[in-house]
Parts: sequence; C-alpha cells; structure tokens
Amino acid sequence: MVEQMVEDELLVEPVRTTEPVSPMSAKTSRVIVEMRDIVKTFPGVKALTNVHLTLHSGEVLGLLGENGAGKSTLMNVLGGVFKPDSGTIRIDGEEVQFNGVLDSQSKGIAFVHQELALEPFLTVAENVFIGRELKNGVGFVSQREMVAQSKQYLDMVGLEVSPNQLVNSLSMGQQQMIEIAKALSLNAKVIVLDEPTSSLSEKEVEDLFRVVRKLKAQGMGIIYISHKMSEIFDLTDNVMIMRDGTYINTVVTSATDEDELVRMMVGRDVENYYCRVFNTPGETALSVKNYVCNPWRKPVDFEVRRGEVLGFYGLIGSGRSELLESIMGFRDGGSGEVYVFGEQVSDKTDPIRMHGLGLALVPEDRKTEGLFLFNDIRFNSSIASLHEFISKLRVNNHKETQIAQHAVDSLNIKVPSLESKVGNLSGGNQQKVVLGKWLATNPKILILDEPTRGIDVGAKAEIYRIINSLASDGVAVIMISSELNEVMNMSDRMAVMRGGEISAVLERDEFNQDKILKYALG
Amino acid sequence: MKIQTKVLDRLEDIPVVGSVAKVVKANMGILIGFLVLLVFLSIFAENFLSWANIVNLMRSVSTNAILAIGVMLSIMLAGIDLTCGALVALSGVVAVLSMSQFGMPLPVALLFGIAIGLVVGLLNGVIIAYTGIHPFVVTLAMQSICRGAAYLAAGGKPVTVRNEAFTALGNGYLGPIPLPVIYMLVLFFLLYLLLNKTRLGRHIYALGGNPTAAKYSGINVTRVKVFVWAVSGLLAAFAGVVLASRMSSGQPTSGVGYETDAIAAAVIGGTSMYGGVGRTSGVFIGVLIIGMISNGLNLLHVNSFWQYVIKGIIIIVAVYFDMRKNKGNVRTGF
Amino acid sequence: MKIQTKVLDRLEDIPVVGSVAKVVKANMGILIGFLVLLVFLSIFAENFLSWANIVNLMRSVSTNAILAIGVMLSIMLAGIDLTCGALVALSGVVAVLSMSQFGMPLPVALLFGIAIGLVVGLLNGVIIAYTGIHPFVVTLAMQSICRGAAYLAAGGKPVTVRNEAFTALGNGYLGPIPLPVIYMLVLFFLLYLLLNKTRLGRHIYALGGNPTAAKYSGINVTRVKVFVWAVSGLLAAFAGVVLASRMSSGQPTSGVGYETDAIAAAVIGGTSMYGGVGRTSGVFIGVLIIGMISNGLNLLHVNSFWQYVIKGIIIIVAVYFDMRKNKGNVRTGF
Amino acid sequence: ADTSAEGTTGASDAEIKLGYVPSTMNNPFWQAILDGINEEIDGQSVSVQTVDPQADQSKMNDMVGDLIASGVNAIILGPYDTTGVQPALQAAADAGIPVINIDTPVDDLDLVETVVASDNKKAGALVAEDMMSRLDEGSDIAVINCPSGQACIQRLEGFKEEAGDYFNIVQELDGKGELATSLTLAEDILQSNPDLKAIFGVNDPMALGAVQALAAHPEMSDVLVYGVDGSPDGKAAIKDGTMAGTGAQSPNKIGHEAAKAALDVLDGKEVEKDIVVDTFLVTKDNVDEYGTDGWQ
Ligand SMILES: Nc1ncnc2c1ncn2[C@@H]1O[C@H](COP(=O)(O)OP(=O)(O)OP(=O)(O)O)[C@@H](O)[C@H]1O
Ligand SMILES: Nc1ncnc2c1ncn2[C@@H]1O[C@H](COP(=O)(O)OP(=O)(O)OP(=O)(O)O)[C@@H](O)[C@H]1O
Ligand SMILES: [Mg+2]
Ligand SMILES: [Mg+2]
Repeated sequence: MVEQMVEDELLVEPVRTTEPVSPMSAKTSRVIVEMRDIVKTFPGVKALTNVHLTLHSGEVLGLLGENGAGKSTLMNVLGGVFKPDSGTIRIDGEEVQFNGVLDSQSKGIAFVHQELALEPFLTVAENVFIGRELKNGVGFVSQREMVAQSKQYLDMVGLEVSPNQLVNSLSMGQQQMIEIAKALSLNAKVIVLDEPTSSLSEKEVEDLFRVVRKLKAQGMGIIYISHKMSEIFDLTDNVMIMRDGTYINTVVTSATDEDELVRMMVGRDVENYYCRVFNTPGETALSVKNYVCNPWRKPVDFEVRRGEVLGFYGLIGSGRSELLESIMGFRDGGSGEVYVFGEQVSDKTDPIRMHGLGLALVPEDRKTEGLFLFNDIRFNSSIASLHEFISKLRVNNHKETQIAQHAVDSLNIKVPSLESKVGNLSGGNQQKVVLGKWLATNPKILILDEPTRGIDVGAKAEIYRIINSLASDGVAVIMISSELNEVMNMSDRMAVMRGGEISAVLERDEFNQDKILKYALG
Repeated sequence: MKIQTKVLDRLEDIPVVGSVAKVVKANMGILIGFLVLLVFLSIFAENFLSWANIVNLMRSVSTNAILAIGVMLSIMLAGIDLTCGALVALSGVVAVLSMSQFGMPLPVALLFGIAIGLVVGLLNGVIIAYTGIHPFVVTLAMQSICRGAAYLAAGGKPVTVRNEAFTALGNGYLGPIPLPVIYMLVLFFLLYLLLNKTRLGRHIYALGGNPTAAKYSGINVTRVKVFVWAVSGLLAAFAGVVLASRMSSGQPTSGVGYETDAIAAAVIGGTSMYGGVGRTSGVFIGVLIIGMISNGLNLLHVNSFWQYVIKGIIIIVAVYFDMRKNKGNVRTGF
Repeated sequence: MKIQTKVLDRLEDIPVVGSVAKVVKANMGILIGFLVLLVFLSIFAENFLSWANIVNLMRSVSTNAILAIGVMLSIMLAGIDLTCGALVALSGVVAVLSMSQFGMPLPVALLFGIAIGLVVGLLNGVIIAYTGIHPFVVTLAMQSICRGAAYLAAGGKPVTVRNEAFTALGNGYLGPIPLPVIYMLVLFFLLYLLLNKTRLGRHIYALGGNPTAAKYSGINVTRVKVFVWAVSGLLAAFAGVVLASRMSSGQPTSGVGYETDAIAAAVIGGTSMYGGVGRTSGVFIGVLIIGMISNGLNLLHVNSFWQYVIKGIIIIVAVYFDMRKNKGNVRTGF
Repeated sequence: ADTSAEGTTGASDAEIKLGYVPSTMNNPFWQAILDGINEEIDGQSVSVQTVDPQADQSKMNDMVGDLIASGVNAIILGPYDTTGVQPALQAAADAGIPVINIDTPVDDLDLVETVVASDNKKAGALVAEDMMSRLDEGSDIAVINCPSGQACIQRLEGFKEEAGDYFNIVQELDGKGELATSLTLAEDILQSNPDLKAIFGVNDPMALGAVQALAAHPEMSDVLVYGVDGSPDGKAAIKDGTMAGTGAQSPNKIGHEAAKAALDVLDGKEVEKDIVVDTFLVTKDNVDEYGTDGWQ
C-alpha cells in the first residue's frame, strides 16, 4: 500500500503554480478568502502541505481531489474545526485565527459538512438555528420565530417538511437538504459545501444549484466539493485541484475538460469509466412478490437474476433504502413473499438468515451502519467474514491480514497501515472499507446502497469494474443510486421508485432520461 | 391508543388546554402507569388519598425530586451523576458544623453548605469536560471522596445543632404546604424554563443528542457540561441542607443510594440514558411514582423485603411502557 | 515515552517476549500507575511484600476479579451490570439453604446457587436485548429484585451450614495457592480466550463499537447481549457461592456495592464506558490496583474515612493516565 | 379498646394496629425484636405493620408519616439518629399516637411514652472488662467498627470508656456491619499486626468476619475475638471456642417489653418511663444457658 502511494506520486510531477488564477468571469470581484501555506498534520499523516486557496466574491470554486487528498481537512481548517499547524487565513484581507466553529461563523463562513451533523431529537426549525437560537423580548428562545424563519429557508431549498418535525424521522437526503438550509440561514459571505449532493438525486440537485446560483449572483463566495464531474462543469467558475495533501493547480472551468482534471487529480488517465459487459442473465436469484415495508404502502414486486445488475433509481425519500433494508430484515414491519434462489424465506426475514443465504447489503450511511470507527482497517474489513479465519479457539492471523490487505489493494484504499483507525480516514476511503468488508464475504446476491457515495472518479471506475466482474461471475447485483448516469450505464434493468412504490421496471433498451425522471417524479 | 393521540393533536390548538394536551401526549406511556398506580392505591390503601398522606408523600418525595432534576440534566447529556447522594451528606454536615462548631450565622452556614456542592459539582464538570473521562467514573470516584469527607468532617458521627430558624427551613409550612414541597415546585418550574425557554436548554438537548453536531454548530460544549454538573452539585447540596434541617443534624451516613432513586425517577419519566431526550413533566411524574411505590406499599402493609422486589419490577415495567409509547422518538441505540 | 514504545515495537517480533511486550505496551499507562503504587507500598507498608500478604491480597481480590470479568463484558457493550453485588448475596443464600434447609447434596446445592445467577443474568440479557431498555435501568431494577429475594429466602438473617467440603471450596489451597485465586486465574484465562480467540469475542468488540453497524454486519446482536449478561450473572453467582463458602454462611446483606469496585477495576484497566474497548490484562491489573489500595492502606493503618477519599482520587488519576497513554485510540465521544 | 388514638381515622375497632419502625430490617437484631413483638401479641387481635427505613433517618421520618396516615394506634420505634428523629416524634404526638422508644433513647424523652432499651454502652463496657481480665496491659488490639450505626458508635464508646488507655488500639476500620467486608479487613489487620492480641467486632457479623479470617491463620489462633449482639451464629462460634465472647442483648425481650408497654399505654395503664433490658456477657462459660438456636 505504502509503496503504491509512492508510485502514484512519481507518475506525474505536479504542476505547481504559486499564484492561482483569478476568475475571469468576475473581474470586479474582490478576494474574500485567502488561505496560504496551510499545513496540518495528524499523528502519522501529513494531511495538508503548504496548501493555498483563493476565493472571490461571486465565485463558485470547485475543489477537486481524490479521496484523502485533504479537501475536507482544508475546509475544516477554514471552518474552525481544526487549527492549522502553520499558515495564514485572511478573510476580506484581514488575517484571522479561528479558535472554534463560532469564530469562523462570526467571520461569515457557513459550512455544510461532508458527514451529516444534525440533532436527531430537535425539530427541523431548532436544527436550523442551533447555536444561534432566536430570542424573544424576555430573552427566552422563540420557537414561533424560528419556525417562521426556517420555513423560508426550507422553501428556498425546496424541501417539503414541517419545521416542527423531529429530524430523526427524515431520510438521509432530506437531512442533507436541512444542512444546506441551515447554512443558508447564516447569511454568510462564504458557503462551503462539502459533497452536498452525495445522497441527493437529480431533482434536489437542481434545486440546490438554483439556490447556489442565486447566492453567487448576490456576491457570495462558494466552495463546492464534489466527485461528480458533471456538477463541477455545471456549476463552478474555477476548479482547484489537490492531490495527497498538496495544492496542484487552479484552472478556469470553461477552459478545461474532464480528462485534464482527472489527470491532475489522479496523476494518470482513467479509462473505461463505465465498463460494463452485458451477459445473458442466469436463473432468478432473488424474487420479491407482494412485498410491503409498511402496512400503509402498496405492495411491490421485482426480481433479480444471476449475472445482472438491477438498478434502483428514485428521488430522495422515495423508499429505496427502506424497501431493501426491510427485505434484508433490518427493519421491522415488512411482509410479503421473498424467494431466494427459488426457495421461499419465511415472511418475517431476519438478517442473519439472509446473510446465510448469500445476501449482503452495503448500507447507505457508512458512519452509523457500516463502520466501527474506533477500530482499525483489519477489524473492519474482516468482521463480516470471521468464520474464514477463526474457529475452535484458533485465529489464523495470516488469513485475516490477507482479507484486509486484499480489500486495501483491490479498492486502492489510501491508508498508512492496516492498523489505522477507520475513523481517521477520509470519507471516500471509509466508503471503500465498507465495500471491502462485504466483498470479502463472496456474496451471491449483493445489494449496494449508494455504493459510490463520496468516492472519487478513479475509485469509482474501480468500483464499476468490480461490479462488472461480480456480475460476470454470476452474482446478482442490486444497485441503489441517486446518480442517474451511474444507474443508466451500469444496470441491465432499472426499477424506478416513487413514494415507496415501484412505478416502473425498465429494460435496458428503454432507458431514457426523460422517461425515467417522469416515473420518478410522477 | 391511536385515537386518543389524534384527539390530543386537535386539542393542542386550543390555548390553555393545548399545553395540557401536549404534556399529556408527551407523557402518555408513563401517565397511564401513574394513573393505574394511583387508582390501585386509592382503592386498596386506606387513607392514601387523605390530605395528611398527600402532604406526607409530597414532602417525602421532595429530596428525591431535587436530586432528580440535576441527575436528569446529566443523563440528558448521556452522562450520569452518582455524586449527589454523598453530597447530600457532606453539605448537611458542613452546614450544621458551620453553625455548631464555627458559630457562623445561619445564612452564612447555609451558603457554605450549598457552596460545597457547587464546588464539587464544578470539579466534576471540569474533569468531565477537560479530560474526557466518562461521567460515570468521575462522579463515582467523587462520591467516594465526598462520603469520606463527610465522615472526616463530622468525625464519624452525626453532628447536631439547635437553631429554630434552621429547623424551620425544612419543617416549616407555607399555608398548608410544607416548605420542601414549595422548593421542589419552584425548582421544577426553573427546570422547565431552562429546558424549554433558554438557549442553554437547547444546547443541552443538542449536546446530548449528537455531540459532534453540537460541536460543529459552534455550541460551547465545555461550558454546557460544566454547567450541568455544577447545577447538579448545587441542587444536591441544597437538598442536603434541607434534609439536615429536617433532622436538625448533619448525618455523614445520610443519602446513601439516593442517586439510585433519582436516576430511577428520571428514567421512568422518559429521560433517555442515550442522551438528548428528557421532559420536565415526565421527571415530575417519575418522582411521584417512585415516592408512591414506597408510600403505597407501606400503607398496604407490604413486607419491606417484598418492597425491594416490587419496586424493581415496577421500574422495569414503567420504563418499558414509556418506551413503547414513544417508539421512534426515543433512541434504542442499544 | 516515545522511546520505550519503540523498543517494545521491536521486541514484539520475538516469540514469547513478543506477547509480553504487547501486553506491556497496551497497558503502558496503567502499568506505570501500578508500579508506582507497588513500589510505594513495598517501601512504606511493612509486610506488604511478604508471601503471606501476597496470598492474602490475591485471595481478597478474587471476588472482585470474578465480578469484574462479567462487568467488563457488559461495559464493553457500552452497557453495565449493576446486579452482580446483589447476586452474590442471593446465590450464596440459595446455595446454603439448598443444603441446610432442603438437605441437597453439595454438588446439587452449588449447581442451584450458580443456576440462580444464570437465570437472573439471562433475564437481564433478554430484557435488555428485546425491549431496548438501557442496561443501567434493567440491572438496577434487577439488583433491587435480587436483594429482596435474598432477604426473603433467608428470612432476613444469615443462614449457616456446616459442611466440610463446602467450606473447603473457598478456604482450601492448591499447593500454596488458595483455591479462589486459582478460580480467578482460570476465569481470566477463559476471558482471554473469549476475547481474542473466538468469533463471539470479535462480535462483542463490534457490538460495543457500533451497535447499528454490528447489526448490518450480520452479527446476531440479540444473542451477544443475552450471552454477555448471562455470563455476568453466572460469574457473580459463582463468586457468591465461593464467598458463602469462605464465610460458611449465606448472608443476605453481603455484596452491597460490590458492583462499584468491579466497575472501577474494569475502567481503571482500560475498559471504555463508551463500549468497544477492553483488555483482559488491563482488567487484571485494575483488579490488583483496587485490591492494593485497600490492602495497602490498611497495612499503613490509614483510617477508613481517609481511605474513601484516597480511593476516589486514585481512581480518577489512574483512569486519566490510562486515557492519556491511549489517546487517539480511546473514544472520548463525550 | 381504642382510647387514645382518636386522631386517627379508619382504624377498625376490632383490631389494634401497631407500627414497628426499626433502624433497618437488614440486621437480624431488628428482626429478632420483631419476633419478640409478634410472640407477645400472639393470640390477641393486634397486628404489626413494619417499615424499613434502611438505616436512614430521613426515610424513617417519612415512613413514620406513612404509618400515621395508615392509622396505626401506637408506634414502636428504634431511632437511627436520636436528634433527627424529632420531627417524626412530633408528628406522632400531633396525631395523638403514642410512641414506644426502643434500643436507643431519643433526645427528647417527653415525646415518647417509655424507653425500652438495653444499654449499648454497657455492652461495650462488658466486652472491655472481660478483655482486660484476659490480656496484659498495653496489648495490641484492633477494632472493626460500623460508624454508620449509632448503636455501634455507642458500643465502642462504652468500650473505650471502660478500657481507658489499657489497650493499644492499633487499628480501627469500617467493616460496614457486615461479615464479608470484615473478613477482608481482618485479613489485612492480621498481616500488619503480628503481635495482635484481640479483635473487637462491634457487632457479631463483623466479629464473625474476624473469626473466618483467623481460621486461615493457625499461627495466630490465640487472638481473641469479641462481638456484641449475642446472635445465634455468634454464640455458636463461642461454643466452638473461635470467639471469646459477645456483649449480649436481648432483642427478643425488648420486643416483648415494647409490645406489652404499647398495649398498656393504649389500655390507659401507667407504664414505667424507663424499662431496662439487661445486657450481659456471653462467654464459653455461660453460652449453654442461652443456647445457640436463637436470640435470648
Ligand atoms: N482526525 C484525523 N486524524 C488522523 N488523520 C486524519 C484525520 N482527519 C483526516 N485525516 C487524514 O487526512 C487525510 C485527508 O483527509 P480528508 O478527509 O481531508 O480527505 P478528503 O480530500 O476530504 O477525501 P474524501 O474525498 O474521501 O472526503 C486522509 O489521509 C485522512 O486519513
Ligand atoms: N428512521 C426513519 N424514521 C422515520 N421515517 C423514515 C426513517 N428513515 C426514512 N424514513 C422515511 O421513509 C421514506 C423513505 O426513506 P428512504 O431512506 O428509504 O428513501 P431513499 O429512497 O433511500 O432516499 P434517500 O436517498 O434519501 O436515502 C422517507 O419518506 C423518509 O422520510
Ligand atoms: Mg472529504
Ligand atoms: Mg437511501
């Protein structure tokens, strides 16, 4: 692993320009944020080495880099979460020292974190104003005022939930929108969006972009981190590229193309992005009939065969995760007929039984559902396949290391060693660890819930390649995704969900963006 | 249960009825348990509903109530406060000694007794906030320290003082209502204001619900923690002083295991040990239930050994019902 | 400290030395505390290092050690077991009564005494696993129930039995080593095997680290929880029977507060109250430290009241050092 | 027969209800008093209601309130703290319920009808006396005390007053009134005091802890162990020769006397203000007089 990192570094000598180019679209704009020579080290990891960043008012600056390149760390420095080891930050030309999140907020910086950070037991309105609760004349918190004002921000992002609802009852996508509404409510000068669309689908992304463009027009500076190239080209004025904690370059978006960006980011060309060889599917692996997750939902039917990829597309909250988690037995209250390789599984399924039958589900929320953040890579990647190396009071350490090392190698996980704590990895690398854990179990039916959430382009191609080879080996794959391109390119067939129901199951030759969106939106 | 809840939803829009309806809805599970217990005892325990017994019951729950307020706050942060029982003893001893040994005037002595609680509470809070040691461990160790200090200060035996005004503090009445009951009600009202009307209250919910999010939201996490344990210490000391007044003496042995009843009351009242969830009204009902178990079983002539068994069973059943009712709203991370 | 750690890293590659070096490294923080205490007591407390006192010390820690194993497992799941002290009393009473009252032969009586612990532990585990009520609440309530049951069974007074074989169980020797010490060592070895050499052990770490992820990883969460609390109950009952044998009687009042010492030992030994972290060797050292505090202070003729204070301070300091050493590896979610 | 309890309503005329308020039910001593009470009222239409204040004076006060509310006719009460019990006594007086004070006299004797007590101080003194007769002046002795109980404090006081400077008390530790804890303490005491001549356990369970510890130290078999209580287990140990003596009280007799006094007061009869139940020393010489099956 370590050697590999060194190798990557040698491939291309990064083009280092000391002076980042200024956005050509905003000649009159002023510099709001200037970060220079930022250095940040964690025990054993140099996360940032002399990184610069310049942001103008009215600019949308894309921040691009592989998983673990240091994007979030740089933003955490700007957001007052981490203190840099050295380097300077200027806001509106004035040098600042942040001693915490509040300092940064008070300088007009709003931050939507990569990992959701909402209060589960507070209402939507309370979450929007957390830390800055509105007061009434007596000095007490004014619930009414907060509800009224938050409504305004929810409308802005186009989210239809009641401000009085508890956040723990919302889906991930909805929560992400709330984070954005919360950032908007700060009325900041700068807004940092760290992978805000990782669990949003097209419609919400559009809503978000509308908002971002409006803010930009108002002269706000926006830093936008994403691994989705289409978004970068859609939205940003300039793109700054980072690799291995160093600053590589800043380019004008309209003057570059995807290949160039990828090359700067990864240090090599990435070919065959969606590599999928379609074979004739085999026997039916999983068949679901008359299934309801909740008594108030209409029943759904679908099946997936060996060697095919069944895509699940839908808007956020359309119930994709809910359906498949319920079938796997992770949620109570589901009922209906489930057949695995023709054999009926009793109505009330339980996850251990399903795993035994060769099913595996890579969950959507890596932090809470996927990872043991305080344990190391070795532990995390082997926990689902213990029977392979522990039996009768004997632990085959060699085999265990092999499993972990295989995950690291095959998914190109960037880690100092197998003993690194998973909680310290970058978001994308964490996602790979979760994937590795399930691949190690050699499942016959693999359910992937947003498998490329937060994964960089290079690794995405890697994951697509793995999906393809699994399918070729006769594994039945179900892939839930909010990225239309991904589902369209990777699936044999696609189930579109809307309001908890499957509104259509489309064959590959029927794939058509408008048609799919029509079924998704209703 | 569906239907009742819906009716309550409608009622919420009517002004005064509304807030009552809200309280009832939030406490549905535990209220049913409370009512069952109430009706049962009213029928089977002679004199249970007599004014004399009600006064007696309310006075006897007041100590636990005051402790439960502090303990509840600590539990809302997914922590705990095990020091409070020992602090009851220490503060009582200190207050009494201040008068009997050092001849301080009553107000100064009271201040002293209460101040010791504040100091211990602050110490708890600071250690918890700055070292990251789990509150269970910190407050457990502090319990041992406070108990030892109480014994040392008192020389191992109860210390007494004769002071009318001091005695009145715990034994007096305001009209027909014992003073400790008044204290309890006032403190519950303050708790209500804190949790529902202040920023700090929101921050307590936030910190308990998701510490990372709280940090990212710019909440001063350290201050909230220190505040909570300091208040809990302060309240325990206040309860201790009142208790000492009721007995005209400071007993180094008093308060043993009081934290247990306070925790039980908080948890029965819907405070979640996973943090982030708690209601003032719930804790009040929890305190009443714990008090009624002991009072009621005594009135029913139940053997004290059986009381242990019955109390254990009631706690589990009560918490279970509260959780069932609030399913989905309460974390069952466990 | 950096340098030592590096030296230890190198040593790890050598076979036997390696595992010792690993243990030393993992327990660095607490080992230093342990050695400081050891050296201090060796110098100042007469007879501390005499063979007789070492035997005495080891025997006296054995009860706490056995309890600490169970309690540690429960803490590793971010839970707790507060029932164990009361179970010590209940199982002792049941074992003695089985012989004295019902004339059962010794092995049957022992089985009975231990079985009661298994039943109570299973009950704890089942309630915790199926209802989602926090272990603190469940085991606290069960503590009350067991204590009551012990009093009821014994009729409120100690029950005695004269049986040579029974008495030997707790008072006998294997060569120069008291039997309870042997039990303790065997149980620690089993704990080591469980945590390091079995799938169940991994599952315990996983479940404690992240219950949701454990569920999604296909771990039978329910079974692991039931197992842990059942084992803890079983161990407490075993400790209770051995203790009863040492006293030749079942005392319904025994074991009060034992859970506290067991928790302290586990936590000093590096078990994290946030779950997911714990080492067999650490708990062993933790048990020794807790035992040495009391034994050493007694040998130094320190007054009981001061002992409370000193013990509290040592617990905080010891846990603090352990956390500092393991910084970054230990959760301070709080 | 109900004359003096007009203040309480709801008590049925057919039956007299007595309230029994011990310091704690977790100690066989108080259980033995209850046995005495029950024997005394056997066959009469009298019932006893027991509460358990768990060695906590404020709980005791609350529970006396419970008893008053439940309409008892008289209360037999052993205070945990002689000062702190005042509000409870006052409440009973206000409700017109007579209180029979047992075990330890309360501070304000005007509020109780009579005191039925065995002298705790004397029990300690008796132990000191016997110990002095058997050991040389200046001998090392250790005490296992239970400072959380006032009876224990008084026993030790009596012991120390009687013994003066005669003994060298090398150690005084908190055995929590309980056997298992005392067992560990006694082991430590034996380690650090090779010249020890005697251990005074301030109640029998603590003394028995010392006995168990000594069993593992044959080389120190001449260490004398004393207790206070006269519990069946204690007397059995004396008979075995593992314990030297115990300052015996007669909880049984206290129970009888207290119940009798309560019924007399309710009948309107005069009762003596101070009923002393004898305290005496049980040693190997006289243990057979009392038997080891029960309390005396
Ligand atoms: N708290 C921490 N402790 C130790 N190392 C850390 C910590 N946080 C981040 N790192 C390391 O710093 C490096 C940069 O991480 P960062 O999260 O900034 O990456 P990123 O560019 O945001 O990646 P991604 O696209 O996957 O989100 C990684 O190697 C990561 O392991
Ligand atoms: N824990 C929960 N409690 C209550 N309701 C929930 C919960 N999780 C999801 N929901 C609701 O269930 C519906 C389906 O959510 P689900 O997460 O399955 O959607 P999804 O299609 O996977 O979308 P997303 O991309 O947002 O994850 C949503 O309306 C959501 O509000
Ligand atoms: Mg990131
Ligand atoms: Mg989803």
